[in-house]
Amino acid sequence: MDITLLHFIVCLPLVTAVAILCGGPARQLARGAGVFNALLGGALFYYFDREDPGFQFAGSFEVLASPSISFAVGVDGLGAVLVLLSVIVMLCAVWQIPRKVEGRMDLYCVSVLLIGGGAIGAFATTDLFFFYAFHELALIPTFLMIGIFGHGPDRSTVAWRITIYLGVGSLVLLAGLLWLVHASGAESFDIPTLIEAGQNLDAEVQKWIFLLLLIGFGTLVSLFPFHSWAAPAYAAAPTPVSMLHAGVLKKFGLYGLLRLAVPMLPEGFAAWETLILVLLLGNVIFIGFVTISQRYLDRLLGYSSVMHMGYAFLGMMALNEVGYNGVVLMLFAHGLSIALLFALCGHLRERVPTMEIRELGGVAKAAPFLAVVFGMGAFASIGLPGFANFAAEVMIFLSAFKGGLGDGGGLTALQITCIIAVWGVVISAVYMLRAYRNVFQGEREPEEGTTDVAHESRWPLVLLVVALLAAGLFPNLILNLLP
Amino acid sequence: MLAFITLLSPLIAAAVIVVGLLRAPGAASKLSVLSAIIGFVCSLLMLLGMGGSVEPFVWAKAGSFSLTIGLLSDDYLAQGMLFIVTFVGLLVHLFSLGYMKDDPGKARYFAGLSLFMFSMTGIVLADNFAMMFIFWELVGVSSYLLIGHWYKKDSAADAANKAFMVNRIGDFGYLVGILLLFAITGSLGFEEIRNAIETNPPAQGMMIAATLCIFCGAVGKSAQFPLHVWLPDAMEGPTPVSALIHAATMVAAGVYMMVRVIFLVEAAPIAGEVIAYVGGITALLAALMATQQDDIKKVLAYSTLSQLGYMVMAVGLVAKHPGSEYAGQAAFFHLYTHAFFKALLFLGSGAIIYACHHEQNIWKMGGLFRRMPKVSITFAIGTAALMGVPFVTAGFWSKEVILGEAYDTPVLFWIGVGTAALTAFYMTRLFVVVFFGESRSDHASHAKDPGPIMTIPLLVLAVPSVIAGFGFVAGLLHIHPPHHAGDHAPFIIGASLGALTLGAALGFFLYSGKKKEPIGFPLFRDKFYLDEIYIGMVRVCQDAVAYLAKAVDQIVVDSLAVLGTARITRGLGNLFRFSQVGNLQGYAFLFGGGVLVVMILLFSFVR
Amino acid sequence: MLTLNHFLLASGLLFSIGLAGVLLRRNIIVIFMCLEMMLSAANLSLVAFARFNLTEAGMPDYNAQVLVFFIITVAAAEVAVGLAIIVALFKARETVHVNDLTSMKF
Amino acid sequence: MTLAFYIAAAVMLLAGIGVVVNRNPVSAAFCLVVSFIGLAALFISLNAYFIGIIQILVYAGAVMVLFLFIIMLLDIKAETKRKINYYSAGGAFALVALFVAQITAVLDVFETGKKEMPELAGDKGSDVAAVGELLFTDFIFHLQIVGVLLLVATVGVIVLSKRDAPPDPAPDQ
Amino acid sequence: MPAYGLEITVVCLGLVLLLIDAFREKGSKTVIAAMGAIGLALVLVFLMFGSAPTGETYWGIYEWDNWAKFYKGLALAATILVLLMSVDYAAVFKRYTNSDESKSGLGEHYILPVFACAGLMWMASARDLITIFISLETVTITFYVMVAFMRHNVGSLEAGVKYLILGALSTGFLVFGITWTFGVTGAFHLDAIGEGLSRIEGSAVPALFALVLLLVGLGFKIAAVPFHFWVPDVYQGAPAPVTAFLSVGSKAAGFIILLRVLEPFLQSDLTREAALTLLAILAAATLLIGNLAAIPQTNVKRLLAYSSISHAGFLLVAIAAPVEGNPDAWRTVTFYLGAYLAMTMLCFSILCLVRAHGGSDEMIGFSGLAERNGLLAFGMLIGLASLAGLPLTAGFFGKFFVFSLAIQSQLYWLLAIAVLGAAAGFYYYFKVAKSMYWEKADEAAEFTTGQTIEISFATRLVILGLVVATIFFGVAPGVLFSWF
Repeated sequence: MDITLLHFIVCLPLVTAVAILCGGPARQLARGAGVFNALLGGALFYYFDREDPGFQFAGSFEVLASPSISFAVGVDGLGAVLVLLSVIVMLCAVWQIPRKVEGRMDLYCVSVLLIGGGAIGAFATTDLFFFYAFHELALIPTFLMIGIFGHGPDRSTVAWRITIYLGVGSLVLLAGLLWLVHASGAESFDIPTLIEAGQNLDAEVQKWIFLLLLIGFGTLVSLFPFHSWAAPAYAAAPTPVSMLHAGVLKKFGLYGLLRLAVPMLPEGFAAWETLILVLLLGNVIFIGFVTISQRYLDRLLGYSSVMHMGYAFLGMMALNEVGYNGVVLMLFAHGLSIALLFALCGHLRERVPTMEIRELGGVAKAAPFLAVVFGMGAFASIGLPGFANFAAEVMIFLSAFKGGLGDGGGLTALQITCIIAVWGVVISAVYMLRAYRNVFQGEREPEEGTTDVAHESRWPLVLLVVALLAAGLFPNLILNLLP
Repeated sequence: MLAFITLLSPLIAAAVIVVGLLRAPGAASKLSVLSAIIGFVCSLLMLLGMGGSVEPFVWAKAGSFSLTIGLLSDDYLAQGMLFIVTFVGLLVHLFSLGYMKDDPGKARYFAGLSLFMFSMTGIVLADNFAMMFIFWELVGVSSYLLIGHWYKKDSAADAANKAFMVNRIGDFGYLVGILLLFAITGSLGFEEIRNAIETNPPAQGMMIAATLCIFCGAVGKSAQFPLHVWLPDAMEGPTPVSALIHAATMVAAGVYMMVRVIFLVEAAPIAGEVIAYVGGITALLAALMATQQDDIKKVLAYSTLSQLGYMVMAVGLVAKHPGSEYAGQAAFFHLYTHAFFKALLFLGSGAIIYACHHEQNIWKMGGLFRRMPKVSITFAIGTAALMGVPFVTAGFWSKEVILGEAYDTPVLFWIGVGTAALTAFYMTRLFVVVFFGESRSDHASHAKDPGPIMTIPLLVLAVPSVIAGFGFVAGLLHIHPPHHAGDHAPFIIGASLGALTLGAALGFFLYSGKKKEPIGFPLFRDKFYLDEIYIGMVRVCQDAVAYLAKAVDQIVVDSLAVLGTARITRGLGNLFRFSQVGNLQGYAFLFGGGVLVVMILLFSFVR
Repeated sequence: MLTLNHFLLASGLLFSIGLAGVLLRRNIIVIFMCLEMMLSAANLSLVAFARFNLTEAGMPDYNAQVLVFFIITVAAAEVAVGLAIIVALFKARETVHVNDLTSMKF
Repeated sequence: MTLAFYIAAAVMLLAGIGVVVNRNPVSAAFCLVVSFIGLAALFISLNAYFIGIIQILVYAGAVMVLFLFIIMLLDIKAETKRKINYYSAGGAFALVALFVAQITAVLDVFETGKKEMPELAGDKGSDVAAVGELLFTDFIFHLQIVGVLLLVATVGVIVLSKRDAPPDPAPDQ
Repeated sequence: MPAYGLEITVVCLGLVLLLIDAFREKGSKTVIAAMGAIGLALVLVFLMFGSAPTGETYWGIYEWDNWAKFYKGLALAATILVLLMSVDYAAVFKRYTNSDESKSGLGEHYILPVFACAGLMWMASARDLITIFISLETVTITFYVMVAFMRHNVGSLEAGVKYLILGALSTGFLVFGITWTFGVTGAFHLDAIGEGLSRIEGSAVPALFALVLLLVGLGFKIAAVPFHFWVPDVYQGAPAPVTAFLSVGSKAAGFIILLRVLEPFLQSDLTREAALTLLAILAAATLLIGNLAAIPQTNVKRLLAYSSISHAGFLLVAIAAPVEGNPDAWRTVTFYLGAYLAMTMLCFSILCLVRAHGGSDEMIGFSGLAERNGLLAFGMLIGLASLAGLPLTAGFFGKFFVFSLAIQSQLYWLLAIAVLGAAAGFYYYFKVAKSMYWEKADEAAEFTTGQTIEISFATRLVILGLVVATIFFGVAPGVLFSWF
């Protein structure tokens, strides 16, 4: 077994979590792990061979012979992008751990590390079992975090809902994955082996496996109508959890579809195309309107993250290079921007008495830095150029039209869907700017004693903005990683 | 190379200001002005043919497909537009040094201005739709930032939002249009699209749809009816911004874009007709609204709308004259002249407002002619150009060309003439009320000419407002206005002269010496109630739908589907649970029953 | 003539009567007696089976009778333990009626 | 032979019904003894003399005495006072009837069951010896397990019957 | 060493302990538990590392294969843990018997599991119905005593009576089943039964009748629906260590016997299909009832009882989903039970400790456990996560293999029900986690003392060991597989 850089990246958060459980200084260790992991992630980004389309930094350790399951790590471009995203967001998330919490600090830090570490592990492993298992690692920490440290009166309901919902979703997913493995005849959970063995599956089988995967992964990505867990949970969760969950963990579902369903189940895509198109419009348009009518800033952000997942599905449906690149960029960009927004939302929550948009106003006067960065986050989120989200959205839209017009010179179903989905661009501008206008601008005076973000807490926010800008101005930094 | 410098220098300036100079407004403003100077010099050099060509930059790559940033450094249209932009931009920068001297957000303001220059330059130089869309959105952003510069004012924040939203609606169409064109032709570059359409003409229906969608972008950005509502509100921004963005350059970007892709209009004549009528309607309605405004900047804003209507009309009319070598030049010609005199008028109004301590109501001014001679004279030149005073003003020439284009279409022609008359009327009204008569407020009576930093740009702009219409001057920018009028020229000139005289005379006699509005026409004053109608539409189509969606989400998805499932599960759980009766005999009974059921089941499997 | 089914039917009926007793009677001791009846019914079948299906040697399979022997032994032990529990219950609750034993349910 | 079977079976079953319907536990116990005697007769008719004898000795003798002893000790008469719940009784009857129906259905298709009793080839009375031999050869192991079982039962009974001070007044359920 | 030596050793250990208990009137009975645990541990070590007995069977009735070996190990491990648990539970135990140690029967309380263990080990090796019956009854009768052991606790006695009557009822059916099996096939030995089944001409009904009756008896042991009615009440009423023993030891032995007994029936063409369909239906019913009825529970012990039913459902799915020529059902069931041992014992040890430290079995008694003792709360959390089947715990792999089997045999409807059941599981297991972590101890003063729970080093070690085992088998299941 070769020990590679990736092993360290995967294991560091988990080992740190154990160290904290054994009584180490919780907050310091968590921060240290975040910084170290980000450095390692940077090294990964630097040393990643952009010419090699295969899995790099690979190493595996068998844990079960039949069926073959190994603790195998390795990243290709897709995995590298998401690992990079995870380490960045995790760094910023551990920095949002408050100095004092009501309850046990070690529990708080361990949970954050497990959620983040789980996400990293899920993206870095090439074994289907660990792919699934790492994602599930977040389930209990999330449950506890929302329940113990969450905000709002209904946090208990919310914690239940996210837990049960994701639990059910992942069980459906498990069924689908197992079926996929069985249908491929691979007897192995190694993803590359699986993909190789599972080419040209029977169409009927593909259809049903795909449905299971769609429901399973879809629940995890909050695909309409399996979305109702997401926004309330993000609103109620402690800031680092919202950041990690909305920013990183949620991407797992799409990652899974890209990783497995796209290469293995093309006919599954074809069979359910109409359904997916309708559902993704549900995300973009329906949830878009739901977002407009939100009264609380945190919920609004939560719903906006649900809404944007529709675009990612749209990009996937084209099944071409442009769409693939667009989706990956979308995952990266959305992860950073929503993490930024939730981090800012957390800062805001400490400063203002309520999250109700109508009751706020003029915060920019007292907290200009917060306002500026929030504005950047909002701009990123509504897809303005300069931020990575824009490039992703444009590529996703273009992907639908890449193949030219449909038969007979008309538009294909995908293209019509895409055109409707473009209206989401308007919708997101409406709710985001409206909220920004009400919260930060205007003549209302903010609460007495409202302060700006403390200097030492600023750099994680800046880091996120810089990353967004870098990927937005030079999307090729990210796209180059992809084959 | 020059093109790159032009493009990047304002970006660098903006970035440096945001990163390091927010606390040093003096340095920030100087840096910004410097970048504007660099841009102007470069554009001048490019105009002189020293541009050279620039390798496109691959911005985003996806396998074989890529989005590129390519600069049109040797394109006449781009060079001309670039000159206008950088020239007006430079002057506005200079003017701002004075106008924004004491503003607490000065550094932020100049950063925004530089960002705008960057974006606008990008639009001008774009060689493909993807790049143009990027910068298209960026000008939207910078416009949002600059309109909302005084974000602490509710009205400014609201206006910025409104401008952004309305533009987004236009951008929706624009993006869809780009996507359609991409599907039709398989590429995004202007040249490639043109070639593809010419070699392999696509179905007319799809072409019309694509063209109209592209035009939507122009409708939003150039504030055409029905998306014109944001522009008057945008006057909440600092006046130099209004001059630069909301009069001379950004709002003209829509027209510029349409001229850039004029081959689309030619390929889809029906779309052209629609475009022309949209332009005409805008011109007329805006002029009507302008007649009853009291805010000096609002009057100018509506006049801008009206003039943009002319330009769009000219774009649409291209379809009436197929095969013309200089298609679209009529619109561009008017764009060009209008940029100068409208910037002049706005800066002039800025000077007046500055002098009157930010008083914008024309009924509180008056008698300024004596107190502010430099401003007054330049303002008069601008007004004359806008009204189209024959032969000596730039506006006359360009308007005449457009009317000539419209001659074949009587409805549009008479709309044009009517608008000209209305323009003369409301500009006369404005001039008379502001400069003549007695001062109607303290501030007005103490007004005086501002310092040279603000007057010099006015003087500089007054020159092209006069001479830009002459053919040889336009030729320097490679503008070749077509002359479709031919034999009808005298008639056209006569009509516009008549309109001018009628409007100016009416305006003079009605408003000379008046202290308050002599005629009340609420329909025009309240902008045909379009804002109210739109607010109603937003309430119904958006807020009500959003509320409905939320209700559906909560009731159907949440309560029925999710909680319902949970309840059913729990109910079943309780049902099963209550089979656990606690009585031993009950268990024995159930046990025996279970045995029987199992037995019967099993025997039933045996065939 | 007597067939195996005669014995099996008798055994089955005894088993069913025992079952009926378990289901009908409320006194735990009587229920317990009925359970013994059911066990004995099984014994009858067992012996009958052995007697009717002779081994190659022409004798019954005595394994079955050994099992019956064990069943009787186990049943006796069960009775001893069961009655001890019932006595302990009676000491604690003063009842041997099944309807009184419903403190745990659902 | 047949007559003997019918008489013994009738005694067994009727006494069994007596156990179920007698509301007095003592009478029920006596009915059970009678039933077991009928059963023993059937065993003997099947040439299982050893089993028949221990059925009487162990069951009818020892076990039933134990039962009676306990019944007397506890002096239980409670059941006679309670009403019969006719619904549950009806349900129980239906269930048992169905069960009987099942058994008869099985017997109906059970081919082996249709054969008559074959003659024994060897000594009819040799079963005690045979069973004994088996017990101490092939089943010596089982016998030991049963020994453990009895030991456990003994220990259990002793522990459960331990006498001690009155219990905690507040029993936790 | 002869094959049956292990059981004999265990029985001898029990006898020695009985003698010590009898002659050592004074002093703490903890010694007996400790000696028992150590003795059993030695046997376990010998089982794992000692020389295997030669010869396949002992008089053809004593099977010595890897399965038997593993299940013996399971029985030993379960008993050791139960003994250790019982020591912690002694306080509660004495409250309901007699405060004097020797009069309380505490010694016997520690010794009876040893005998039960011997019975369980015999069950693991049983190859014929007579041995099965006798060893099963040995275990059952021991359990009758143990369940009712707290003789002043009405709950314990009620549970004892319920277990006694229903257990005897099921024994009746089992015996009737053995009888019919003998009648139909003419044999008691499982191999001979297989041959006997293959000789049957004519209707399959009698054979199936026998099978049903056997299934009733064994289904009772493994808590399969509809023979599960005793489970919640008995689990709730019995002393917690006994509940744990019932849940793990008795169930594991039930499953090995079920597997062995079913084997001839599943190999015979006559009964195979009907039996499989029936098993699938039973599995579905067990899953549904076990999982759904657990949702509204508020008592942790009762909750674990329903959970035990639900796990029986998952295990039945594995049995009902055979794959041709592949011992996967055996492997899966065995793995599952190994994992089940670790996680269930973990939960019950903690339950015992909470109960013994002034708490109650009610869920509210777990309130604020995270603050009262972090290790206990964490251990419980891991145990619950494993029971719920979260990945990286042993319980997940159990479900993982079960689902795989269901897919391989294309029992999609059963898979759907299993998924539903597992999903419901998330809810009720997490409810306990919620009590431990979300709630505050002082809000439930009626049910807890709210004080910090001090635990001994040995207990801490045991809990940590179980936590590590639960996680280790969840990460490296291959190790567990290598043991059978």
